[in-house]
This record gives sequence, C-alpha cells and structure tokens, in this order.
Amino acid sequence: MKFFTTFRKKSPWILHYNAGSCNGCDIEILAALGPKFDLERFGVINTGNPKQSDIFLVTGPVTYRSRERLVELYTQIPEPKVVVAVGSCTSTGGVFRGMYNTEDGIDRYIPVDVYVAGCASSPQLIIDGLVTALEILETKSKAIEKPFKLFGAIETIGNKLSRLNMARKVDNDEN
Amino acid sequence: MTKIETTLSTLLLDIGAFYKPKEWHFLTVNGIDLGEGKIELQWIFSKYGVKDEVVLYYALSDYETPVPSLVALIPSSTMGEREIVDMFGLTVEGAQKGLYLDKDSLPHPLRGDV
Amino acid sequence: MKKTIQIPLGSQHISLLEPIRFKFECENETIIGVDADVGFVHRGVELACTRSFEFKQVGYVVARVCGLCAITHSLAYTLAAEKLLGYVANDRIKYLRMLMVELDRIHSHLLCLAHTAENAGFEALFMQIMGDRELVMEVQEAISGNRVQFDYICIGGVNRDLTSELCDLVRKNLMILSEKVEVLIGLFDNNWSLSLKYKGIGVLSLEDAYTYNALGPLARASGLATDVRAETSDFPYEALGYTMIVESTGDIHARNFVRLREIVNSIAMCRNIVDNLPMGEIQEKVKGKPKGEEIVRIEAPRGELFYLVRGNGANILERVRIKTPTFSGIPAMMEVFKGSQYADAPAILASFDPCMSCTAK
Amino acid sequence: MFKAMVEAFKNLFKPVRTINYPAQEISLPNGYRGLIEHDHEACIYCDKCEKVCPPGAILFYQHEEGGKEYHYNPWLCIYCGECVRACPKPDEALWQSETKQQSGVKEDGVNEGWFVWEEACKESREAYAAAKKERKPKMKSEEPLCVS
Repeated sequence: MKFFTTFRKKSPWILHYNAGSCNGCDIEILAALGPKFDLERFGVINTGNPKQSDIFLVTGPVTYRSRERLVELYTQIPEPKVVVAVGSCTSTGGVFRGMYNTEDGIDRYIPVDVYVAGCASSPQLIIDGLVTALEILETKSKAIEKPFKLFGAIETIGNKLSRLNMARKVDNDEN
Repeated sequence: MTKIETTLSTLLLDIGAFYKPKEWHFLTVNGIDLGEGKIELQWIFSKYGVKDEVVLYYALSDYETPVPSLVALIPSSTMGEREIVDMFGLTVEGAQKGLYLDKDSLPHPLRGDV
Repeated sequence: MKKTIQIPLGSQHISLLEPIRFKFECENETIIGVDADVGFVHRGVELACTRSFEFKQVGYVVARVCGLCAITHSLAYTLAAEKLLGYVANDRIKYLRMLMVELDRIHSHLLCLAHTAENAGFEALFMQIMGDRELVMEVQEAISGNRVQFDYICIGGVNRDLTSELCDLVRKNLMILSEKVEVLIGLFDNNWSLSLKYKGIGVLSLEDAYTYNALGPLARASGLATDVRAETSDFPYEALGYTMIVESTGDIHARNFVRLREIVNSIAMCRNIVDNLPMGEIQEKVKGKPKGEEIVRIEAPRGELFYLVRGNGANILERVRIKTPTFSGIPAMMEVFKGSQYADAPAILASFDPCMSCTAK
Repeated sequence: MFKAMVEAFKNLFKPVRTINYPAQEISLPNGYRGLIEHDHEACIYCDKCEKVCPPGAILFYQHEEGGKEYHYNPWLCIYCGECVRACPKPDEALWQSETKQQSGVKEDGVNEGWFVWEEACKESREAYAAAKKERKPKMKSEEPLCVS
C-alpha cells in the first residue's frame, strides 16, 4: 500500500463540504480552482466522492443538521487525511459564535489540521493553507483519528478500529 | 405601505376577496412576538409594476390559536407557513415541522420568552 | 407493485455548491414528485440580530447571511435603519451604493452562468467565465478592500470613497468584460451542444409563474415583468439607463439570456454611475435610536430581497425579518422539476441559481 | 473547425492568466483590509473596540493592579474595520494593516485557546470589580489606575 501513498501525495484530491457557511468561502474555493489562481497546478481536483479524497475542505460553523453529514464524510475519507478549515467561522465560529443553531467551529467535531483565516478567505490564503496541508499530509501516518463527537458506537474488528459505525446513519423520519 | 387589520377567523375571506394572482405578488408571512403570549401575524403583498405599493394584512393572536392556511389561495405560501410553525411553535393546518430546526435544537426560538 | 423509484440528490454532491437535499420521485427517467430539505445552513441570524447585537453592528452580521449577495443584505438593512432614524442619504452615497450592488450582480450572474455551463458538461466554458469574473472581483477588491464580504455600507453612508484612479480601473475592466460578454452571448445562443442541453428544458410557464409567485430572473425568463428596481423609488435607477429584461420561453436558455442581458445592462449602468458621480460627503453622522416599523425591498441578483425592521427606541432591535429571494422561489422550482428528466436535474437546479445560505439564514 | 484551430493557435501566444502564487507574489490593491494591529504604548484602553466588535475578536485582560492586556484573535476577526472606526486614536493605537494572516495549525490553539482566554478575561473582570468594591470604602482618595 506504500506504493499508492507516494502517488497520493503528488496529487491530493479535495472534498469540499459546506457545513453552514455564507457561500463566501465556497465561491472563493471555486475561484481558486479557476484560471487565475489555478489550484490544479498542485495536482488538486475537486472530487465529489469522499472515498477518493485526501484533503477535506470545510466551510462554515457546524449547524445542527449538517453535523452528522460532516462526521460521516470525515470518517469515509481514507487515512492519511488532512482537514482544512477555511474561513473565520469554520475555525472559531466567527460572527456566528454563540448563535443557537451553530457549534462554534468544526474542531468541536473533527480534528482540524490547518486553520485558514479571513472572512471571506481569499484564494491566496486558501493556496497557503493547502500548501501547509500538503506538508502535514507527508508526515501523517495511517493511524485512524477519531472524530471528537460521535453519533454511533466505536467498534474494533480484530484489534483494529473500525470506521463503519462511527457516524450514525441519517434518519429518514425527519419530516 | 397600507396596513389593514383583520382577524384570524375572517382572514381567508378578506384575502380571498383581495388577492388576484395577476395583480398582486405575495411576499411572505411574518410573525412578530409582542411579549406576554401575544403575537402579531402579517401577510404582505406588493403590486406588480407599481411603485411602492405594499399592502400588509395583520392579525393579533396568541400561541395556541391555530392559524388558517392560505395554501389553497396562494400555493407559494407553504414555505412561509412552515417557517412560522418552526420559529414560533404555532400550528398551521397542513404545515409540517422541521423546515429548519432539528429535534435537539432550540424549540420556537423567536418567541419572546426564550 | 410499486412503479416509482426514489432518488436522493445531496446534501453533498459534486454539482451542488451548497447543501440541499432533494428526494426525487421518479417514474422511469421522468421526475413526478420532488421533496426538498433546505434547512442545512440554518444558523439563527434573525434571533441574534434582536438579542446579541446592537443595531449598528447588525449591518455587518446580516451581510454574513449570504456571501454572494452580501451587499444587498447590508444595503437593505441599512436603508431600513436609516428610514427609522429619519435620515436620507445624499446622491453621492446613493450612487456609490448602487455601483457596488450592480458590480455584485455582475459577478453573481457570471458565477451562475459558469455553474450552469459546468453542469451541462462544458468544463472549458466554466473556466473561461470564471477567468472573466476575476475582472469584476479585482474592481470590487480595489473599491472595498475585500473580494467577497465588502462591509462597504454603514449607517449614514459608505466606508470608502471612489477616487479617480478607481474610476479608471472600473472603466478599463468593464470595457474588457463587455467585449467578453458579447462573445459569451454568441456562444450561448449558437453553440450546438449548449442549446441541446438548454433549449426547451426546465420550462416554467407564465401561468405557473403567476400562480407560484416566481421572482427575479426566474420570473423574467417566463415573461412576468417584475423587478424591484422598477417598483421602488429608493434609488434613481431609471436615470441611469435601467431597462427591464424579459424573455418569453421560460426554459434554461431564457434564464441564461436574462442573466447575460442583465450583465450588459448592469455594465452600462456602472459606466453611467462612474461618469456622472455627483459630489458630496460620503459619510454623515446619524443620531438617535430606531423606532417604528419599516419595510425595504431591494433587487438582489436572484430576485426580491425583503427586510422588515421594527425597533422600540432601544439600542437592540425588536424584530428583523429577512425574506430572501430563493426562499419564496422554492415552490416555483419544485413545479419546474415535475415532468422533466432526472438527468437534467443538476442543470435545471443550477439555472435557478439557488442560494441556500440565504434561504435558511 | 478551422476557426477553432486558429483560435487555439492564437491562445498559445497569449499572456498566461494564472498567477504562480507561492513562487510569484500577488499584488494586493491599496487599502486591502488585512490584520488589525495594536500599539501598546499609544492605546488608552478605553475598551471601545471591544464593545463594537461583532464577533468579539478583541478582548482585554484586566490585571489586578489596574493595567490591561490586549488580546486579538485573527482567526475570529471578520475584518470589517469597525474597531478602527470606533477607536479614538485611529492609526496610532489601532489600525488595519494590509498583510494577511497566515494559516494556523493545531499548536496555535486557535479555537481552544480562545475559549480559555474568554473565560480568563471574564473572570479577571469580575475579580477586579469585586476587589474594587472591597477597596472603595477603605481608601476613597486613591483613584484606580485605569477605569474600565
């Protein structure tokens, strides 16, 4: 498996999830993927599939309805992975700090490696954050990092931590 | 802005006589908490193609009285009614809970006593 | 035996910029029923505006409701607060505010067009439009000091002045952009693969637009002539060459064309503003506390934005009601989905330009 | 087809639109809204910036002797510039620079550390207020060093 790891570091694919931000950072991520800043120089492709991604770009303070999805997406990304919190409200809650339906930053839920400042964060800072994330990705091992707040039970299968039930499945009886 | 007072029991008749789909644009349903269990409900319309013509129907009510639904007259009022159900904890016929709020979040956050 | 199948879309999906979950009820490939869950981004801004922030801070907080139309949110709130305080802005402030709103409209429409092109499978066009969009972003960054959240408008005026060098930059960049938009109009009109994906798909009829109270570009593409810029007298839009753009077919192609022609119109208006900028103070002191009730309507890029502000003479407001364009457009959107093919769903969705951060607040 | 080829050939010689960012600097326009910077000497510690800040990114720690300490979290700041406009001595005590905050890593304690600070600042205020109340009846003539 070490064979594949070297290739993953050369072309880190990103997964983007909006956990309740104002769209400002999301369009800046799109602008960073666009021609002027061109993140694809670093081998980055925006994928929609968590199972093929290495870097998890999250925007927004975690709202109550998106937290299960956030943890579930996080647990589905294979190790080693890096989480980048883009923007003020993702890092610390920003202007939404203390509002009744938010959770003051995503590091209440999942371990965050890089915090990108700015409201809204600019493509320049997103590139900086990604470069830092790449450095961290190289030093990371394949040990499983648990999210802090879980919705399901932790299971071990044959001395190994299983990722299967870490995030509870989404209830379909919401309405 | 024209403010017209109405009551919840005559609301459907009043708005039914007033609303014409090709003339009036339905903006939204709005609620304002007046404190001490009182609530003011507003239905706001604007006229197509005319400057600054907004008509606001309002009715005073409390938390328990069910609010009549306007969906039969104005299909697009569903969203506003669902929002009122969520934010103030009122009952509107045919409107479900859970547009914004989850099971463990603050119930009816816009009520004055929260 | 059950004949229909349910297909979910979202909340995380490559074609979605923001979380929204659809449950499509499909019969073979045709959608016959839709259910949408829009509450993923609910943060509780309305309550916070009336509890934890003073009325002077609220302008900066409501700008964070949505990053794409941040300037219209802060403008609508500021106008309402100024009306409650009995202050009328001078012409220079009005013109500067309008300039930022129109620039914001250009970049928002360009983003939507890029997104529609990407969802139709035209990756190169997406890159091209995103590259052209940077011209507007440069202007915005130079004027307000930030690319997305401008924080340009405050109670009593604007925070920065427009110098003559900035005027030159606006003229130069808009000149380049207007040429590129001309090329885009030709491309959207004549390109064979684009018209295959756009023409006659996702039709909203005029009758439905009236019934479901459609608004913004969605309504104007169906032939419903409604635009808040022509329905309020807060800003002198007619004097600056504003024309209402109305198409008749109501499909994705018509929506794109409304957006493209609005960009052309907005560019012309921005030029007029820069050329005819009146002199005057850019910021004045406003005293007092808001008291009373006021309604403000502003045309955001996606349609009508509505604010109701009520104050009782204290530092903290009593009620701030935000009605955003996508929120009241959802019933019309649901109607369009019914009867179309499942494969067209992402393209149709992108053509509405939905903004969930606005909707859920 | 021929037109497309001509267009593609032309594009080969057009200037590149991409900015090679980490290798090549991005030029920021004048007046970019960057970090809030503070001068310890010039500040009169009036607390106005702390009151107007929408997210609460500026905090003052109250020492027991009466001095105050300025704390600022660039990852919480929304860069609106409201504190600078509220400051009685703008450009001297508090100003908005044109630099951008670099990204932080886990060790910076961006969120956790700030929760601790918020708690500590609140406690220090309360302790100072309580101590002041106690001191007041004893020595009325002596003014405290800094009035909050």
